[in-house]
Amino acid sequence: MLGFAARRLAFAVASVAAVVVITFLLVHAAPGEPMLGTADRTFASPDVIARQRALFGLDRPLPVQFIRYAGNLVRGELGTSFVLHRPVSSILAEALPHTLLLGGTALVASLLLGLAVGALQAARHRSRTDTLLGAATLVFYSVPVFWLGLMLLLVFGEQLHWLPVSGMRSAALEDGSALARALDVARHLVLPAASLALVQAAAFARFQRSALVESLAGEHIRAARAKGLPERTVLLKHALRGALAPTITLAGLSVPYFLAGSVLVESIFGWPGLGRVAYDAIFARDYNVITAVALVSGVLVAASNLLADVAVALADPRVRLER
Amino acid sequence: MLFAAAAVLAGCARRPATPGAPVVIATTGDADVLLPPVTSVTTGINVSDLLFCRLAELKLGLNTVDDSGFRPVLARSWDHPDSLTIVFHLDPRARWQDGVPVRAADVAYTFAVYRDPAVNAPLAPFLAAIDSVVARDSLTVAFRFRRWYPEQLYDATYHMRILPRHLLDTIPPARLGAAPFGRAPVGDGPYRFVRWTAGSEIVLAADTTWFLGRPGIARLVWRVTPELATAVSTLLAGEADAMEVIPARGQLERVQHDTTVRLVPYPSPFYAAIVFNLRRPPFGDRDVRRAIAMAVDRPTVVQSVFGPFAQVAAGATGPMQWIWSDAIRQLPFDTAAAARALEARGWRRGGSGAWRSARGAPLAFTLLVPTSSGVRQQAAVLLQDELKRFGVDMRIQPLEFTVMERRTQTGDFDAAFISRTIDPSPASLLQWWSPGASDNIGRYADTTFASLTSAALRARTRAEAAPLWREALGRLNEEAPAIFLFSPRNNAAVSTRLENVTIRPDSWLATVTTWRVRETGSGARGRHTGQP
Amino acid sequence: MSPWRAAARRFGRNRAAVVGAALVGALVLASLLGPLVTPDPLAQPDPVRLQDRPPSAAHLFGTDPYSRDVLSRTLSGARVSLVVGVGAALLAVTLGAGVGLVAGLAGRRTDQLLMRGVDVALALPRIILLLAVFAVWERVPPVAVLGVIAATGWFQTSRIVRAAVLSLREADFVVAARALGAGGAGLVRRHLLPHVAAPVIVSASLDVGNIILLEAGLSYLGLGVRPPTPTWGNMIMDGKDVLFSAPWVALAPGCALVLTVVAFNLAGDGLRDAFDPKVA
Amino acid sequence: MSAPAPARAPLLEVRDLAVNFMGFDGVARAVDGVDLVVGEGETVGLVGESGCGKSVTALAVLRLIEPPGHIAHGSSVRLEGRDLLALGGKEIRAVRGNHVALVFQEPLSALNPVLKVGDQIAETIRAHEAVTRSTAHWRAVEMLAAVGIPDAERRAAAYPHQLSGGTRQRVLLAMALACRPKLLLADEPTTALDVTIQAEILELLDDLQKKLGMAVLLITHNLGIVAERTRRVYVMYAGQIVEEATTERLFARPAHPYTEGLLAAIPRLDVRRERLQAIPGQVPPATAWPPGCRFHPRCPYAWDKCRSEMPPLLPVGEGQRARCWLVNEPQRKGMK
Repeated sequence: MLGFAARRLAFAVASVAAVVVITFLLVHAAPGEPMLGTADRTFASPDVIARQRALFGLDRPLPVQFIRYAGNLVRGELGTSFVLHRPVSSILAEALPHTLLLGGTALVASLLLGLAVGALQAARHRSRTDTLLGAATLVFYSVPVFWLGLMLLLVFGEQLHWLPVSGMRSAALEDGSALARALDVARHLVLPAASLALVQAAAFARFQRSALVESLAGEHIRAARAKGLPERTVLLKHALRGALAPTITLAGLSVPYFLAGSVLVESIFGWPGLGRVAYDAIFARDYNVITAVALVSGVLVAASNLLADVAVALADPRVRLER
Repeated sequence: MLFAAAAVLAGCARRPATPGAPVVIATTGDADVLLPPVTSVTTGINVSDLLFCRLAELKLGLNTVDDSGFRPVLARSWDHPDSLTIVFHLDPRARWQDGVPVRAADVAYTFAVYRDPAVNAPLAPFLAAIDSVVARDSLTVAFRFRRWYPEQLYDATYHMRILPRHLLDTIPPARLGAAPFGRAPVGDGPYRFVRWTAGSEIVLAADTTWFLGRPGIARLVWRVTPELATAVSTLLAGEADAMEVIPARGQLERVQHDTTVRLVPYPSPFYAAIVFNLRRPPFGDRDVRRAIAMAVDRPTVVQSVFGPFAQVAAGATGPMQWIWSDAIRQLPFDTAAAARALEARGWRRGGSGAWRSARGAPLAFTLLVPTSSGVRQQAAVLLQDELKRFGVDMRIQPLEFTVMERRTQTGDFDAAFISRTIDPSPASLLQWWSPGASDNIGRYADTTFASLTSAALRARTRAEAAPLWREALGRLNEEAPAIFLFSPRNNAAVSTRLENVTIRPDSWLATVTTWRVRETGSGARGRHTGQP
Repeated sequence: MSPWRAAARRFGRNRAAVVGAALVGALVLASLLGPLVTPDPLAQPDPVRLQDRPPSAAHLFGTDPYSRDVLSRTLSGARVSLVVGVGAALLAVTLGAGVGLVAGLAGRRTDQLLMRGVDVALALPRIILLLAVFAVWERVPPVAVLGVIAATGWFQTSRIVRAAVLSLREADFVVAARALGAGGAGLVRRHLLPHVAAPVIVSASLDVGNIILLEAGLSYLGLGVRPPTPTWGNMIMDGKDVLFSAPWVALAPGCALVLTVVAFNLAGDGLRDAFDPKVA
Repeated sequence: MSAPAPARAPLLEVRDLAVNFMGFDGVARAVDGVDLVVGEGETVGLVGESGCGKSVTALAVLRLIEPPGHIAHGSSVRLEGRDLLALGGKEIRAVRGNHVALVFQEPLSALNPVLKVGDQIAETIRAHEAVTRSTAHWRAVEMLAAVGIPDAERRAAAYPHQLSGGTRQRVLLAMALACRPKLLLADEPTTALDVTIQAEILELLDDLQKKLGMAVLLITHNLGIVAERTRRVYVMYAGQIVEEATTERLFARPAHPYTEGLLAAIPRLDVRRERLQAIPGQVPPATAWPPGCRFHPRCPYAWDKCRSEMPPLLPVGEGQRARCWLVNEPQRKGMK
């Protein structure tokens, strides 16, 4: 068990390191320049830009830049944003919780919805319900998340005015009660979270359905029925638990999806999270921010895979006790 | 399930239409840092402009030459003891928002910060003519210039916003931009800083004790909505009240159809042009440049891309500048004249109608267009079409903004579709068109233009200077180092609940202290109450 | 009946799978023939006023803000999606199968090295890396997009193939073939490839849809295959700016995307069930 | 008709049971008109090769056939006279595991891998009797002890994969017997086990049967097991009963050529033979039963009539019946 954990941890560290090295090399070796102090001021003189390059050490050879960066990283310093003039760590510290709120909500919602739909389909295997839900999940599974976001925005934001079209909270509510503010954030959360969740819920449902169908075809399910257990117990206690472990693994593996989705969806809905930071940084060539976002994503992905392993072990005694 | 939740949440928290409700400004981009010497994005500039004051402000006319074009702010008055000195007398009522009075030492410190290479302020080059800034006593500060010129007052006041020395002088200049001050600044302006949620909103509150009078709007909120269409939607839905400029025709038309938001047009500080690289053949030849320029039907292109929302550029200036005039000499759209000019230089039309030089080389070039600009890409396609019909093969190469910058700066291009944001002083156009200037990417050099502009720079009044500038711009048009294509007509969108809205073209919120919120119970605000 | 024939029969009996395969065929045809019957996707029919126009008889799906015909651009955009989707899936599978075979057949040390590498690679956030790659590259030809997507998408396949090879290595018929002197390439070609082919084909076909979505996401951000080459992703990007005033601009490419991915997923599901009939 | 009378009043009475599976290749008639009777406390064998429909028959008794399979109209399954096929969902569940229990052949797959074995037994008890959780647990432990598992208290907390094959089968038995059923359907209860443990389990089954006074339908392909432990035997082939008889008589005078073949395949100590004689050919697929007698393609005695007309179960005498035209024309047996 310990050996396994150590090995697993070593992989996580190695993959995060690989992410940092690859990203660093990619962005620095690329053609083009970061937007240094120019942005909306189109009259920045070349002198100003040259001095800016020197201030950020971009005039040094790439290996020197890398060693400096790595050195800073080991000391826990992520550098300064070229564009925002801020420590990258404080940018991430501000954006990350917002993305965790959005991604976390979407993950939980998609798991609940996906498991429910998948279970319903499996319980009514080969029925009309199964077919209809199967068609629906197939379509949502095939929808590009950014397009779904745009369509939800168009219908529920612009046409029906049910929900706010952008941002994380209403400007006027700064003095409202805590509950009113929380509700306000929740309203803003619905559309972006739904965009992310519906697609992933379809993936979970498809997976859960086939896992459950396979599990339901198992002899122990027949045995459970033969014992005279009610169908609900058979489904929820016997079939679902067996099918849960692969779904948990899938949930862990879905974290990169939510990260990538946040890059697409946060911009659409003006959600001030990591995805927006990444999006802006990529287009401004804000090297330090890009690399740091990749680092954070790497850590999140590695951590979620680790977590999924632990959760699987908890759900399945065979895994838990073998190690 | 999600939709059920959506239905529950829908419509429970609509914005109340109380008089004290903030005025919300929709913006597509967040600020970078709220420190005037360092900030370089629109929202950062707009917000910090309301937090920090200048010594004096331009009046609405944007007359940069005469002292009468300015009104006092931090400086109660100023005088010119000699041709190289301006002495400012500070208003003793001016206070930093932490209670410390604004003093001459702050002004001297500010000048040092702007000029410090470690701070690397983008505006530093504009202060090059100022030799020193010295505090004579606590309320008197003297600017010493290296040479005499009429726009001394403009340069002394326009580029710098005064900073609080007592809060900043312990920070090393190189770290000023990254210091916490830029995230929670203390200023001396009509508004004070309340809160900034990155990527989301910036909140300012009126300083009710401001020495020049309490601002009309109690609270200003900048709300970041990255997508333009969505930002416009927040305006139409009453979630936002104003937007600096609506840069796309489709969105403008949406606002036009709405009764709760109106468009406020103002002259734009912007022009777009196709700059030729004179180092590369055939653009070294003035007549070829002129021929290509005359082969382009600019009004049709502009009408086609913008409809009524832009005008043909009269030259290397924008409608905002006082030198702008339709009377500036421009090349006509005249393909026959263009053809004659080319033939005179030995070019011949081939079988397909394409021009070939005496050596048989086709008249062809590549135009760089930034991917960031949809309208320029549209216009480029139309130009390509027009030039093709005339017999010129123009290829379009879309490039990412920074890559295009680098290629134009290093001279690696045939022609580039650039845009320029000008400031109120016509002197600023020299950095692009005078020989040897840093941003003269096409390497245009003409002694006639140079002597005309230097005469214009020495003129003591606007009335004297304007004809000289216009003559210089006419010369530039005739030389055709570029095709000056369009200037958009800027339109701010403002809620009808805002009154007394005036806009100074170079800085749209410069007069926001005089804007008012109409006090009605619940006017048009609750228009979209959103019943499911 | 050979397992291949049996699989083909099962596929043929699966109505959804046949519909998916037919849709895929129709899309390929439409993308090839479409440009012959619709206006040039790059040309503006009306240079006097560039404008998005609602669907009409002249422009069945309307025009985009540049006055370009949305229908012809949608058909033309199918090519990028299909080429990148199918091409990258095939390339990735080939790469993965190659590495998997090497790992499975080569010595323990090579195997360990390769698989540790694959473990780490699988933990990389692929999409963030792709964003970084394409954001810093300028003009990217579709082939390069295809290559990069494939280069970051073969890891899972290599694992599947390696596992299949390892299990087959000890199988009687392989041992027998070896004993009879078959070795190296012959062994791989005659005995191993046919057996690992099924899972590989299934994983490739299920990957096509995902890759199409991936490419569309990149294009939507303005990365990867860039304008003016029409892709469904960059068409949706154009449509986003006029979403509320001209929703048809984003609607057509979006529906085309969904339809295409649905078609590939249907066909992929069908292939999986055909090769592996125990779950249905 | 001189059907063999069961020793006591019939506990289970299956009449004309047919189970069909819908498939791509058409309808598979897995069970096709089976009649079967088990008396109270009686042990009856159901014998046949795999694929003959014997397991499906057992599942059909408890209505555990899942789509795409279904029990055909006109079938009847009566338990103590009650038509199980007419019961509602709740009522049939009250029968399952309570009055009639099923023991599966593969204990590892029949037990839920992620639940403790004690809990799996306890949940059966709690499904049928209003007892507390702790009572159920206590009874489960008792049951485990009753099936001869040492240290039952600790083993109750084990997961299936932690137990040996024999122990798992004992657990399965304990689970089946937890509610003291009147009838146990034992489907190949020992196939997965090695020979010594097989014997132990069967002994245990005998013991428990006597103790609890229940009836057992022992389903197996192994005639050896049947010989030792049953009073009567049904032989199944291709979805039909092809022969029924008392065990003694079946072994002494098999009337159906198929039974004959099965008997010839048993290794016997008393008869020395060159080699075991297996029945040539394979069981045909259930979607395409041959016309006439379903056994005729493999039958050494088949003649024209066998190929065209399906024989009914013909009485042979003394409670023996066989589905074979030879019963009427025994002389033909010698012709080949």
